Amino acid sequence: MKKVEAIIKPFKLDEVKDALVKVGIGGMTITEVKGFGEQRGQLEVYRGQEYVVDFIPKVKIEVVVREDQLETVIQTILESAYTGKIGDGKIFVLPIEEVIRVRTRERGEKAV
Amino acid sequence: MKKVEAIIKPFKLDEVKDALVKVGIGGMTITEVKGFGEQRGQLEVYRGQEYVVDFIPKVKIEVVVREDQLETVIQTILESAYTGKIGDGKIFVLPIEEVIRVRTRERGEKAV
Amino acid sequence: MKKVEAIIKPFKLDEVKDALVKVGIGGMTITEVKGFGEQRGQLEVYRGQEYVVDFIPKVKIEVVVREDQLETVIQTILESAYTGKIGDGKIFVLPIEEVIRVRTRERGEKAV
Amino acid sequence: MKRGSLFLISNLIVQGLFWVSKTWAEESTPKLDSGDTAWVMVSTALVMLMSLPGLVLFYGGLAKKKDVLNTMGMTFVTYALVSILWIIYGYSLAFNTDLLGIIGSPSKVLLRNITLESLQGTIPEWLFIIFQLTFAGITVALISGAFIERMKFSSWIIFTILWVTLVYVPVAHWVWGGGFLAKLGALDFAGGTVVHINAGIAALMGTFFLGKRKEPVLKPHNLTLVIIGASLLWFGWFGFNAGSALASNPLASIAFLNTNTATALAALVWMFLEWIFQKKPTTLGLASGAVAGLVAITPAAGFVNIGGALIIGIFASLAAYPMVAWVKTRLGYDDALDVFGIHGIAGIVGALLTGILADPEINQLGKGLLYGNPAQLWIQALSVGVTIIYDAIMTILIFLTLKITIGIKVSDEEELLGLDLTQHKEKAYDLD
Amino acid sequence: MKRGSLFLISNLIVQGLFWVSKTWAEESTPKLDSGDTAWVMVSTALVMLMSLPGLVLFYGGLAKKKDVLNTMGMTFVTYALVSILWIIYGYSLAFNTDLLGIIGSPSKVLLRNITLESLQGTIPEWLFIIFQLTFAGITVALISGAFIERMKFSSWIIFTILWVTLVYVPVAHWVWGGGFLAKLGALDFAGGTVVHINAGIAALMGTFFLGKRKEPVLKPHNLTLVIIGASLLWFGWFGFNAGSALASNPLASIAFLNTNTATALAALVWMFLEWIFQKKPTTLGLASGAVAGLVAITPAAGFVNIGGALIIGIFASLAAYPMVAWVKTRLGYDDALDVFGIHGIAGIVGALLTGILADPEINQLGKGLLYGNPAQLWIQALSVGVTIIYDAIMTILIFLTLKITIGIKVSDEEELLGLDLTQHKEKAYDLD
Amino acid sequence: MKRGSLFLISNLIVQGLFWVSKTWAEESTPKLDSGDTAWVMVSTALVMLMSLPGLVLFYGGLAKKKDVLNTMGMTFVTYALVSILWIIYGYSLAFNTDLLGIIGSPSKVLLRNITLESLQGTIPEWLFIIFQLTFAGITVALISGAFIERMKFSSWIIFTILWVTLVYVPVAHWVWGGGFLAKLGALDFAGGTVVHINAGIAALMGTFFLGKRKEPVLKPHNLTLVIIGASLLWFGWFGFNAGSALASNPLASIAFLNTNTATALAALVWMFLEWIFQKKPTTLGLASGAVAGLVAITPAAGFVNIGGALIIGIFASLAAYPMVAWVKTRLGYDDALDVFGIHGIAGIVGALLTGILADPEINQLGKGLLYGNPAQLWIQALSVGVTIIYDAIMTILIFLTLKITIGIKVSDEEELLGLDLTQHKEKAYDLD
Ligand SMILES: Nc1ncnc2c1ncn2[C@@H]1O[C@H](COP(=O)(O)OP(=O)(O)O)[C@@H](O)[C@H]1O
Ligand SMILES: Nc1ncnc2c1ncn2[C@@H]1O[C@H](COP(=O)(O)OP(=O)(O)O)[C@@H](O)[C@H]1O
Ligand SMILES: Nc1ncnc2c1ncn2[C@@H]1O[C@H](COP(=O)(O)OP(=O)(O)O)[C@@H](O)[C@H]1O
Repeated sequence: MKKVEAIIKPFKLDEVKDALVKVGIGGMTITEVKGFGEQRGQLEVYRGQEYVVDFIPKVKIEVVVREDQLETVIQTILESAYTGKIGDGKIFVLPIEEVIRVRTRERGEKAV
Repeated sequence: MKKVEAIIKPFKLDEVKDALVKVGIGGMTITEVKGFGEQRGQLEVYRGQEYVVDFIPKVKIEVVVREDQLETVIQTILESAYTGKIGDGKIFVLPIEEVIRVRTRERGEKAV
Repeated sequence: MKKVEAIIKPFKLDEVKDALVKVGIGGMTITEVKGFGEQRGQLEVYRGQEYVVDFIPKVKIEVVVREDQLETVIQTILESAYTGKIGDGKIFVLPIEEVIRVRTRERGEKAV
Repeated sequence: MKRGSLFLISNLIVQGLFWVSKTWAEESTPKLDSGDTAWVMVSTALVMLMSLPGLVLFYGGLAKKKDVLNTMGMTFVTYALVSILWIIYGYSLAFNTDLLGIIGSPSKVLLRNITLESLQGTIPEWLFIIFQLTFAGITVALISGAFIERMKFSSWIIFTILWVTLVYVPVAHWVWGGGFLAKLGALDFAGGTVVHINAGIAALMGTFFLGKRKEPVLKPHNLTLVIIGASLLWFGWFGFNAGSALASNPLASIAFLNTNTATALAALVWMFLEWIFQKKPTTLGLASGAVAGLVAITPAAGFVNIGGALIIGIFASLAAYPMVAWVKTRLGYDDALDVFGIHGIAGIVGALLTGILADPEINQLGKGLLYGNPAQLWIQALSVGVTIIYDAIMTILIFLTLKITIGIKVSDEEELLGLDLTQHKEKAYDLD
Repeated sequence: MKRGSLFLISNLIVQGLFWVSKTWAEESTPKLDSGDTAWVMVSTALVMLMSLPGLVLFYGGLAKKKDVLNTMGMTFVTYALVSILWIIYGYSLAFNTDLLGIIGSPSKVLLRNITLESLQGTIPEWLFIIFQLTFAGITVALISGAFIERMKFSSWIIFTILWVTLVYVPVAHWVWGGGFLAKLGALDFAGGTVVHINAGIAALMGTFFLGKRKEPVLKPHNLTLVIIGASLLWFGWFGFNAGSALASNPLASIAFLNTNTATALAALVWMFLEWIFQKKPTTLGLASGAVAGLVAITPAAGFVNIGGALIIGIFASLAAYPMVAWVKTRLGYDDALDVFGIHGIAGIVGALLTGILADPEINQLGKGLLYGNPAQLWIQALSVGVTIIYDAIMTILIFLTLKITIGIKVSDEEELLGLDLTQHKEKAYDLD
Repeated sequence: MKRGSLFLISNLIVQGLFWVSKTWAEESTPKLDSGDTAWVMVSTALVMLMSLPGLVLFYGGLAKKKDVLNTMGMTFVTYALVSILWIIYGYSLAFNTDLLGIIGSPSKVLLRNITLESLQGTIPEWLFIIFQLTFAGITVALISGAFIERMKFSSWIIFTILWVTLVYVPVAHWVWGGGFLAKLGALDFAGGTVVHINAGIAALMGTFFLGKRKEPVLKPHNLTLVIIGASLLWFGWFGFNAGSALASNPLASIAFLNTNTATALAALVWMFLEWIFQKKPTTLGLASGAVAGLVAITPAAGFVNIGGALIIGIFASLAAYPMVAWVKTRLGYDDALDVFGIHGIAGIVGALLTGILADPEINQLGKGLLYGNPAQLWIQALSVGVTIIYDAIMTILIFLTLKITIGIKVSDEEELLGLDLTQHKEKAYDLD
């Protein structure tokens, strides 16, 4: 099993979620994070003093998937999170050694 | 070493933390996350317009452990996070290649 | 590729970020987390009732790096996050199997 | 509908009954009364508080987090703008000597010809000017609740200028300033028609031009602000209604008591409706019911007895609750904060019930159907109708003009990013 | 303890001394005074503001995030409910002509027999009714602070109805409405006994039935709301205390000044106690001390001189601080927001000190131990004791009734999930 | 600059013109007026509200999240402290009979010799005392805005005591209490010089000793609080300015209207300056402009006509905006919340413009350059200059004393961790 971690633009969250559901993903976990990258934050101006925020609000989506779902999930995220502008985000794939569902104690792929 | 990531119900956090401390876990990191899964959010109703929130507040616990602690930690979480109702959450196990304590620069199992 | 996860003291964030940028790191993701460890929280006192918070605000920095950057990044964090007092935090290294940039669909080291 | 004229006379009569020792009854011209002046100064401050920060809190708390400053700014800029326009020409055109039943004479433009000696009844005219100013300000600000989360800030500013000039000023003149509606004899103690129906209809018309938001659902970002805002509206409304007696006397006292009574009951009725129809009573429901009650009692506060206030309180929520909970979703217009649903509907309920329940023992100027004067109800209906038609037409014309000139709506991406950032380069909260 | 009767006389006397030119002293019946009426209208609005949004903010900010709307809703619904009950029967039973020393005559039920001409001293009776209404409302709302985060909302509503009817109305009658306690001659300028001790004891009794919360610790979710709430309470209390003179005169002015003085000193004393005993002065401590001072000066505001106000300010915090910081934790009852610890204790301190410090040169109706009248202290103690005993018994009976009928406490899981979601299906903040 | 003396006379004259029927003109000593008393009681409460919670909200919202309670606590503790010092010696030294033009007689220390009969014009002296108290309180509290996020709480407390005693009390005496500046004949209706310039200069001096914060940038943690605070300041300022007439009369009414006018226009001007120079109008800009307008109209409120108010409104923002947006960043001092930039600068603008625009038809005590009295402008400049020099010297001495005794600044680590935790062991928000 793999964990797909995608850092995306917050206003794309609903779109990405819906797309993932459509390809059969039944669970995911979302975290509000702040990203530092090429994209710079919106300018804010208080009493004439401008300043740029380095850290931009992003959303991290974590989906644990079976190997065979991996490429579908990646493609789905790539399409639904895309705006073409800088700051669209990244996808990371990590190995997962075990998954357990707390309620049923099922382990492995059944638990995903 | 392994990282145990558990997604649990927020009101179970204290219970899980206490249980982990009892089995000898001295450190962990907690993140507020939002979960999407079989469990649907509480209905909220504003001026007669009902709407359900897809994303439910969850807590993610991350504990990095030595291999020999792994099964104990999993069992402890399984027991203390359990309510039997949908939405109890999941446990993921990930490989960890290195751990370093900033203060002492100790590496490996000593740093856990 | 590797993911470096560092749990640090929040007020060290800017220092660590600047240090990482100096050694050539162009992207990272930040999450507000709460840490449980040897360090105990500041005492808060409300109407004479003292209580200690177990969970202390921490910041988690995630940087995905090429293998050859790994040690530099670790050293940089070790130096810039250091205060010498308890609670300085930990660094975890995890394997990353794939990285994809959403905007360009580049994969692998180019996408980091 | 003749606060500016009839009420002053009524006050004199009422005062004449009790304060003979002050020898007013014997004199032809009223004298300045320091107690009345004190009460109207306080009332003016209270009505100002209803806009800033009453409405600012109530509307701001109901907005989404990314739009709260813009929502608050709409009320803030409107109150400031109307403050200036009112002293330049608003007051003179609305309240100065009538010209042809249509508009006031411009001879008091920029407050010329008003001196330390000028009185309006027993209070200084300067005080009357600013008291009226606060009503004009809040009327326009109320409308903004329907337009939030998608309207260009520049467009809202131009709307404010046009609407207060082309709608509020003439309607206020017709109804309170001696214009043609004043002669109809309709009753509007503190502004049910001029303020609330007027605002509600303009809100409804505007939503047709603005269209729906991307996420056309009420998701309050901070309900604590909403409850605080509703509380301050309730508090400030004592100035709105009891201040409209323009004197510190028994009539003001009963207006005060009626206001509290109808508001409290409307809050409870709304709560119980929710309990019945959606299983739980919400705090937003309590607050919404209170506002509906405040609106409905406004035209009636100085005309009805305590029984009348109770009836108005009940019908305020009975009418407004189904409107916002059921009718709106079915009709599908996007009145974001229910300005029409609450102010429009409860305003109409209050105006009509005043025609039924006005008790001449409370105020001899008002005699409703229940007390043997069925004509009053028709007068009320007529004046409501005239206001609705004129308001609707003018608001449509204003929006058409805006649409073909500077545009009214932000782009979709600006809406998604939030109006705080895109209209003001600001962020409400920095809580990390 | 006779605001309703003795004070009016005293005002007349006081006024008679200064305002001979107004020819009142010569007349047998008082006339309406527009200045007095203005001040009492303002005071009424100010006391209303103490509930909404003063207490709403103060209590709401101290609650946990998941319970803030429920906490706010308790005060909101109580103020609305009492508003209606008060005009239906509360006022008549509390303030109408005494029957057997126990209760007022029901002849003014639904405010029958009250007209534009009805006066209470120099103000309209309608105004007196709503002024008293705001006191009844806040007294019940105060109690809620002890019960938050675990009480069923429906149960709180029934409690409100029963308690205001069975406890507040009779006690107000005995003390202010000409009942048997009025004849004792005890002093209570603005409600130290009727409001604060009464609320404090009811709160304490209720906690025994409700038991502890799962997490029985004070963890304020938003202290900025608490400081704003305390500020608004301070502001509104000027109406509570100086308004209780029922006139705009020197007595009201000294009550105003005494209120500010005792409050400021109590805030400072609490702060220094914290600095000494827990090393840091907190802002919550400043706010808590201010409230203790406001409570303690309430019965004394129109009786003591400035030295008396300073002494009361000191003892308010000296008594309440150890109660909430030490005694409560040791005794182990769960008075969530310290209603007993602050309102009960500081109320008792104020009532007794009034018996010692009342200065006849400030108000000839009150003469304390220090000025040669030791009996006054015993009268104060007696009236405090009677109130405590009656209140405790009745509150226990009410809670017993609730417990065996609809139940008083939410389930453990509902408590953990928070009362906002489980009682109202609402969420206070949507800040993501 | 003689509110305490000249204004009372002016009021009598003004009142004499209109209220002949009250027979005052014929009598030598003024009588208590219940309407005037009611208005000044309300005004006192309103000015108190400007500190708590007006300034508490305005400053608190602009602070960083980790420093908000400390920022709020500074205003809270200052208002409480000044409340006590004022009745002990502040009032007597500032407003009692003049000694050598320098200071008031201490014969009213602890308010000795003041009784129920003591009047100040037509209001009780007790009321005048507490009205003045609220001005002293807010003046010191205003200064705190420049010092937040780095000053030791203990040090701020000592600063409050020293500054109110050594600066505010003497300056208030010279200007309003019959001291040497009063004889100059300068005009300061409600405290432009005594309150705002005084606070602004002290703020500027203090920043030189405190130095820069680690993060010397304005990053408001909660702008909704700022807008609510600005709204409440606007509301309370009606008491500040119109209350300074010390009567409920036409002069108070024009002061009220002028206050609203200048404030509204200054808010709009600031907004348009931002629109021009930084492309977007901010809500913080609207709020900042409003405060600048309130400050600038303060000395002029009861002297200028409506045209004068408009001119003052424009120049308030024209002067303050470039100061905070450009000059400050270039000069590099760290006036955290722009106390000098807004209160100091707009205060000076208002004081000087009063010398130009004072219209004798509004108030015969003031005649500006435009009405043929060029000398007035020089008198204004002189009194501003004297205040600035004395204030600067004394503030420097106070800071020197603090620096070499208890220290003024927290440690770098305490600053980074936030003053809430390190000074108070508290946390403002628990929103998880
Ligand atoms: N090396 C990295 N490690 C962790 N997160 C990264 C890394 N690089 C980028 N990110 C995350 O991806 C987000 C988008 O990256 P950015 O460089 O701004 O634009 P783009 O995705 O278009 O290249 C960043 O805000 C950050 O959260
Ligand atoms: N495939 C997944 N990847 C990541 N997180 C998941 C996944 N499936 C479930 N989760 C997390 O676990 C939580 C609980 O899952 P849910 O399906 O609601 O109930 P249950 O745990 O009882 O099966 C979800 O809210 C989500 O945060
Ligand atoms: N085993 C662990 N797994 C996950 N996070 C940990 C673990 N141990 C420590 N941490 C994180 O590191 C932080 C610092 O640890 P702590 O024991 O307080 O001090 P130190 O880093 O000086 O040893 C903790 O607050 C927690 O967030």
